[in-house]
Amino acid sequence: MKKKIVASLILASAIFVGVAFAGDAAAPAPKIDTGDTAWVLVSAALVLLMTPGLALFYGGMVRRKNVLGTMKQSFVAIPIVSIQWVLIGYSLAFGPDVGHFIGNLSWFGLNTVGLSPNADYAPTIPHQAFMIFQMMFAVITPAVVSGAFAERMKFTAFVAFLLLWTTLVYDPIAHWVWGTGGWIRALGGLDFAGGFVVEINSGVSALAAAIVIGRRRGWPHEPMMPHNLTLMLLGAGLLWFGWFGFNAGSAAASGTVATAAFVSTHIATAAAAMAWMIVEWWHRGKPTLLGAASGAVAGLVAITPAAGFVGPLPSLLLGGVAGLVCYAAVVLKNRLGYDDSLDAFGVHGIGGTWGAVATGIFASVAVNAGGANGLLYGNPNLALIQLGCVAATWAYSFFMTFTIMKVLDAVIGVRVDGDEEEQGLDLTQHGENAYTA
Amino acid sequence: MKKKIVASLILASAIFVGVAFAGDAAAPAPKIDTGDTAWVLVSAALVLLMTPGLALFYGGMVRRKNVLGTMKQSFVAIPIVSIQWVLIGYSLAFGPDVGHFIGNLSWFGLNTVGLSPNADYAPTIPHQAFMIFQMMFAVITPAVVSGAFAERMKFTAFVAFLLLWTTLVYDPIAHWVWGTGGWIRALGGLDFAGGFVVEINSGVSALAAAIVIGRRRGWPHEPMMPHNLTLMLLGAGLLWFGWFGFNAGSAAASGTVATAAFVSTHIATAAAAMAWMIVEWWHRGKPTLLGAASGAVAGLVAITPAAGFVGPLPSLLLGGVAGLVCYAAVVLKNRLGYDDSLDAFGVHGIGGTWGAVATGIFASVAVNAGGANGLLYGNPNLALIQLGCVAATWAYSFFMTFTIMKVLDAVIGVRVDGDEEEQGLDLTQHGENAYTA
Amino acid sequence: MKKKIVASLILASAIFVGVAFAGDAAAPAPKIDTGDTAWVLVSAALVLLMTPGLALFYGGMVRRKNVLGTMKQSFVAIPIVSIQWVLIGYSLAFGPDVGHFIGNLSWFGLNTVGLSPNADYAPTIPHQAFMIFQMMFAVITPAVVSGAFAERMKFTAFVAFLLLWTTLVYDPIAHWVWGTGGWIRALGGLDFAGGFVVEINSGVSALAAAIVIGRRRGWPHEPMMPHNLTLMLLGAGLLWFGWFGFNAGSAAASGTVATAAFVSTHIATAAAAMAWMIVEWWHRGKPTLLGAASGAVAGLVAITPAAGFVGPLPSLLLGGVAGLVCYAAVVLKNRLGYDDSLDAFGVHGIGGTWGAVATGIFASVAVNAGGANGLLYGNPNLALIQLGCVAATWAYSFFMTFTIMKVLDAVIGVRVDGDEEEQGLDLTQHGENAYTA
Amino acid sequence: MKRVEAIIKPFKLSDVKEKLIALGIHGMTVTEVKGFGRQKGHTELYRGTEYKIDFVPKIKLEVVVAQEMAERVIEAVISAAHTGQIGDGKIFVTPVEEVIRIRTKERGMEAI
Amino acid sequence: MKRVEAIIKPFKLSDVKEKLIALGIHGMTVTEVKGFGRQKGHTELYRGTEYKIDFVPKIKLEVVVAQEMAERVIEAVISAAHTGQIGDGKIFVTPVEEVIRIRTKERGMEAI
Amino acid sequence: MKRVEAIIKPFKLSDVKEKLIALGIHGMTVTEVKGFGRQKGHTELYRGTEYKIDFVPKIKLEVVVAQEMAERVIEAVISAAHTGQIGDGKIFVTPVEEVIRIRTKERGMEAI
Ligand SMILES: Nc1ncnc2c1ncn2[C@@H]1O[C@H](COP(=O)(O)OP(=O)(O)O)[C@@H](O)[C@H]1O
Ligand SMILES: Nc1ncnc2c1ncn2[C@@H]1O[C@H](COP(=O)(O)OP(=O)(O)O)[C@@H](O)[C@H]1O
Ligand SMILES: Nc1ncnc2c1ncn2[C@@H]1O[C@H](COP(=O)(O)OP(=O)(O)O)[C@@H](O)[C@H]1O
Repeated sequence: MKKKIVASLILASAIFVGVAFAGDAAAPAPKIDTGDTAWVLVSAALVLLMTPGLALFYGGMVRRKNVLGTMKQSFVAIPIVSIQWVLIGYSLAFGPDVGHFIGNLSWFGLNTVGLSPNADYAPTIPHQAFMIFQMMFAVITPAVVSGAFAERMKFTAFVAFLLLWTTLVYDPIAHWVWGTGGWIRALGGLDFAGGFVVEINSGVSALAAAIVIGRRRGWPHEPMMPHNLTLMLLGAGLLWFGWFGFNAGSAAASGTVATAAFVSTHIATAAAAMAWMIVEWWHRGKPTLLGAASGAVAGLVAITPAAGFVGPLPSLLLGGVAGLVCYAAVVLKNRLGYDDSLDAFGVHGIGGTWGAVATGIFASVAVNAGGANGLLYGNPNLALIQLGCVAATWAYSFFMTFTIMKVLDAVIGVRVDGDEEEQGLDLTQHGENAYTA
Repeated sequence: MKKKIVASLILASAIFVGVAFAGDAAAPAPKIDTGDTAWVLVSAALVLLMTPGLALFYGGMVRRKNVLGTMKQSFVAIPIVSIQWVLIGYSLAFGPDVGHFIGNLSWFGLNTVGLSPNADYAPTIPHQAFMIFQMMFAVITPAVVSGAFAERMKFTAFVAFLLLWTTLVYDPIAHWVWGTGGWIRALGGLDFAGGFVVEINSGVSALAAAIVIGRRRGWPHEPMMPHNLTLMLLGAGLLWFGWFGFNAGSAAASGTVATAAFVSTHIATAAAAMAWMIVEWWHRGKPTLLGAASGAVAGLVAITPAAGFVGPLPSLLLGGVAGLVCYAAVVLKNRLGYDDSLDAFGVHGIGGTWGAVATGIFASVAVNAGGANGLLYGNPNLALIQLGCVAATWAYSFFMTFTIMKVLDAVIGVRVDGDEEEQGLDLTQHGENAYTA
Repeated sequence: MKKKIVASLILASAIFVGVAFAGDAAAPAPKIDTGDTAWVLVSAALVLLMTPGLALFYGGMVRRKNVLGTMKQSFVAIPIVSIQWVLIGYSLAFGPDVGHFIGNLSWFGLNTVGLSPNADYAPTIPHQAFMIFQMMFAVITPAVVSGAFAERMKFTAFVAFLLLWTTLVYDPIAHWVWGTGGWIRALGGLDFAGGFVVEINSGVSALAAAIVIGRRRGWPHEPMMPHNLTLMLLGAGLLWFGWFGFNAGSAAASGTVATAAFVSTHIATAAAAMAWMIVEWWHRGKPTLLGAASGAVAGLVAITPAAGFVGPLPSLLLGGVAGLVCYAAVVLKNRLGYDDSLDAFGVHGIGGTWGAVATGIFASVAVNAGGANGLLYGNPNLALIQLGCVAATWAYSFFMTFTIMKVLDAVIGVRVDGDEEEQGLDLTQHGENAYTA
Repeated sequence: MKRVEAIIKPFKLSDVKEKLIALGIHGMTVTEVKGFGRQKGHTELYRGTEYKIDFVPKIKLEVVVAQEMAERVIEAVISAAHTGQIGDGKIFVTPVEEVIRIRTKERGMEAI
Repeated sequence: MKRVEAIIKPFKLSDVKEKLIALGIHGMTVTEVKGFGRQKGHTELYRGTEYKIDFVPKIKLEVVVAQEMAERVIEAVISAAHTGQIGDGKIFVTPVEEVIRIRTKERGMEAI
Repeated sequence: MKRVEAIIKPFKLSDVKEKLIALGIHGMTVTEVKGFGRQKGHTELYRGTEYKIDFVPKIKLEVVVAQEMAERVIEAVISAAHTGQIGDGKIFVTPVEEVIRIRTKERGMEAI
């Protein structure tokens, strides 16, 4: 075993050294804007923070015995997906187009991805700044999916899932939507900051994964209450904060579009938190903190595709509806009988779908000349395009994730055994206890 | 009930759609600076983070049974005040002046608040960037007040308080100080980042609110120790971090004034933390972590009005005094007999007052040509103006908040009943438990 | 006692007022770039956040009875070191050179450190922005050291240590490496963001301090498990986030170098987290969350000196090796028998050393024209210089810290007594309990 | 000797403690427990679903006393912990055969 | 009267509770405890070092019942808490001399 | 059979456990409790005000053993938990009428 590892390390080093330096050669281009670069770097840092934020948000909602296992499913996405992105992911998603479906591998190991701007993606910042900003999106997306199978997935299976899913599901969809030559981009589908790529994709994949892995033991008759709602709130706060980078950073520059995205993000989130709180108050008699926080996340999700394309008041409406539909989705789950532990589908799948549709309604070239007008501004076409793209993303995400989970289950098994589930993931998968007495 | 909600939603939608788009029409202006915009957007995000930070800071200090209720009083200010701000608050505070007292409603729903700069407020960034930055201030201010009545306020009453207080207290004072035409601004009163608007205002309101709502059961003979000081520290850390946006972002641009504000903020905070720690060590024999953190907050509060107007060494002095006076205020509370649970008055009221006065002493046009010289630089006038404005803010905040609380108490009751207080806000107001065993 | 305090306060005030205003007089210079300034201010805020982040990271790893004491050792570094920095530290580190070893005291109290740029250090931002960014480094470095003697150091002794160590160890080394005239800088040693100044320095000092203070009672036979790994993860997340400011902010400007530093930081961190996780999995059969987080910190440490000088793939390699060597160092500790409670030496000392050496191997002028080529690019000289500087830093840090600790131990005693250690630092040093039942 | 064990409402602990001190009791041991009984639990909400929580937080207080003190301890606990509402709790009295003070090795009544 | 005290695996609590309710038991008290026994503990990792943790989490459930109920309670606990694996736990039966309901001052069987 | 119940200082638990194992004890149950006694509590600070906290953290250790073992268990606990300072704790011995091992339904001495 030791020998094999050493051998692979040597081999790997050799490869690194071989291909290492092409990308570095690019001299700084004169067009780089310091304000734009500052904004995109800050945004990348903010999006990075969202993944620990998600770890806390999710970790607070599970039972004590699974908190580390749940957090680790988010946290480990950072190293694993980042390395995949450097080696092949960025090339697959943003590299030269192959059949409108995927990038080729010519940017392998960030080959040619240097410090001068790439005019296709972000003309005023170093290409690597765009690359690293996008990396953070690839990282958090499968972490969102992990909410679906929290408290019962084998860690080895999760690592395999992470690599397969990122490569086979995330990278292609990112290419469709944002890659030069991608078919959704070519068709004119609008996705400002990842409504398709991140939200619908993760949410629908969560549904497929929850179905394959099956319910937690004891669900739904045994209450599985969140073990620490202060962690949850902290996580929600960090997500809200980081999402400004996610959405407004997607302008890939500082200025009016970034401002519009920032403003719409905040307003929609406020409205969704409000709406969730009100509907829960009316439905159950009490407004919970988890409800307000969940509503906020639903709003953040829903505004994501629309952020840089819509004005303040449409955002208010968009967010309010998001709070309502996600609340309904989450409540309905219990009737439909699948156990999406932390409601990744109910919040991200449904919220993202509504957001993508709403972009087709509320988008306005007055906000962003680079966008398009929606239904409300007399262009029903956009709404139809959005609907079509939603359907395609749903189908692809669901089918691919279902298949990946089924294959993994057959090959290594996706689920811990009953005793391990009883004892918890922390001890059985990671040999750790979150809290000592 | 359902029908009514649906009806209102439809109505609301109609209104939204009607007025939605005027503000979006503004074309990007040529004068926007990417660095300034990046800085103000980052600052807005930082200030947003302060509200969850405050939720954690406050939540850590209450008893276990009230942690969610306490956090929710901060967290819910985000959606509620944000929506109020979009609809009427920004217009009341920054819209066209009415009698030097308040803005009119012509910017209702952000009407005409577009993406080109507003030269009165911030000539190099989109108007909406200024608007959203200011929104975050409106959000956190009533959240600070909530520390006064933590552990015993009815949630319905809190929601009503939030709306009334923001509209009747916060918005006018913001207009006085920062709105074009506001009387304090016209008089030459200096408030760089909210010493009057946020700190004195919240602190004095806290005092009024604590008096109206009365003491917690068992206070002061029963120890009501903080249930989790790690949350408190985390909250304090996030507040310090976010306050850089609060103060340095108030320059509304990147550059020398932002830098001066950043530097003075940090130095004053360090000095206040130090001073509180030393005085507590001397007074009680031990330096606590809560003391160091409380001192830091006192310093942040006190430097707020002065931030962009004073140099590094005056900041050191200003902060040191802030630590001492706030410590004294907090200790005296027990003698005076009102129960301001989390010392919103002792820290924000007293700290803010000292800061506003100190601005009149230490302000220097060498730091900021847009400011004025204070007493120390031979201009006693500024100190007198500051004193006058302090008095006016105290009087208005106290009177208005007292009245609002009294009216609410008469109409719906501000306080939970005895059994509910015993059982805790989390279960009785929100149907949740923060921690499972 | 009271009289003495009052007297010193008056004296201190007088001094403040006397020297207060020289630095403020500097008029804003025309060359200031808003994007660069925004980036450096954001970075300073990010680095500030790292210290509370470290408090949480460390606090989560100790036993319940010592969590506040541990957090306070980090937190209190903020006020104490910040004030030292304003008064003398910045002058000693960056002021006019004395014998290539230290700065003189002519910048006492930030005298002449104004708002126009200092061309030697950062030509496009206010001098004070550079000063405050550097302050945050001085703050966190002794906080890192405190991990070595966690759970048994007397608080009075810690405060004394903080002041002595910052003045006698940190400030000189910072001058050697970054100050104009410093000998390492003159020699051409490369340290982008503090591999020598912060990492080797803190890590080697930690080793010396751990040796002087001795083992915790019961170590190593009694398990001393981390009391709350969710705090640890939160801390690690904040550190990662903040480190982008630490490393990419060290470019002192926005643009290509900042981007290169940002990218290499993230990639090395991902690789190190991965490597630690894999080696632990192979060695112990399970991949822990603490392991992944510790690996991430090891990667952040190791890339620090190299950040703005190396390309993406070398960063991957550099980080991967960092994960492995730090894992080995941490495991070996138990054999060597010194009790560096939180592995400040194993992670920062070893990781920093590897990073400094690796900079000599992988640095490339293609990434940063202001750097140099390393071994891999045909310049063995740089590697030799780096090795020499590593040796000098090790020797100086170890010798000085050992001496300071010995002197303190003789004079006031560095260690709490046995009963206090049993009862915990929180109660005995600070009169507080972190958690109520 | 007897062990008097009372299951009481948490917020009554400090009153009960005061009463027992007034009685001359020098020691007691307290445990956080969860009780199930006639006092109904409560419902908690989790994302729009209601869950019934049966167990309520209680405090178990144990005092070992001489036989002749037992009745007075019982009286004291009742008087301090009584609210008249369901869930006030129970007192259980059980026999104790021996008591030893670890510090001094004293046994029996001296050890209490 | 008897106190039946069962040390059980935590995840069995709700099954045991149901069985006891079915038996007509109206009250019980539950404590989180840590057990040491034939069931081995587990190892935990801390930065590459393994530590042996001997104590495992258990639930202690106490029910005070009339003498004649004790055996049925024992049966019920066994049937609900049994898995057949080491660590299922123990039941201890001890005498109770008096029971008082704080709310009503009822004593003895009425108080249960 | 007897239940030997010791209230000890938390940091003594592992020593006591070792001693009991050396004696051939196979099982014990441990609870975190708070004690009030001659050992004074401590004061805590909260924003410049001092509060007196009466209860100190203790560990309650319960071992059920055969009558003849009881005295040796007591000795062992004393020898391991003794520091000579106030607050070392108490040992209470109470009768146990029946012990059942849930896994095997064994009763009495076999079940221990
Ligand atoms: N038979 C019993 N055995 C053990 N504990 C009991 C028993 N009955 C009640 N208790 C404890 O006493 C508490 C109060 O009992 P409950 O029936 O709710 O109200 P009341 O004391 O007013 O009758 C319960 O929560 C439980 O902890
Ligand atoms: N002699 C004893 N005294 C007190 N508690 C005991 C004793 N023996 C066992 N226990 C408790 O019972 C639990 C289960 O015992 P164990 O020996 O692990 O398995 P089993 O019940 O299958 O024999 C232990 O964890 C401990 O809490
Ligand atoms: N009468 C009692 N009943 C129950 N527990 C007691 C009693 N007296 C003491 N204890 C427990 O024993 C612990 C130690 O007692 P204390 O009086 O402080 O010291 P010592 O054991 O040295 O006499 C207390 O904290 C308490 O938990």
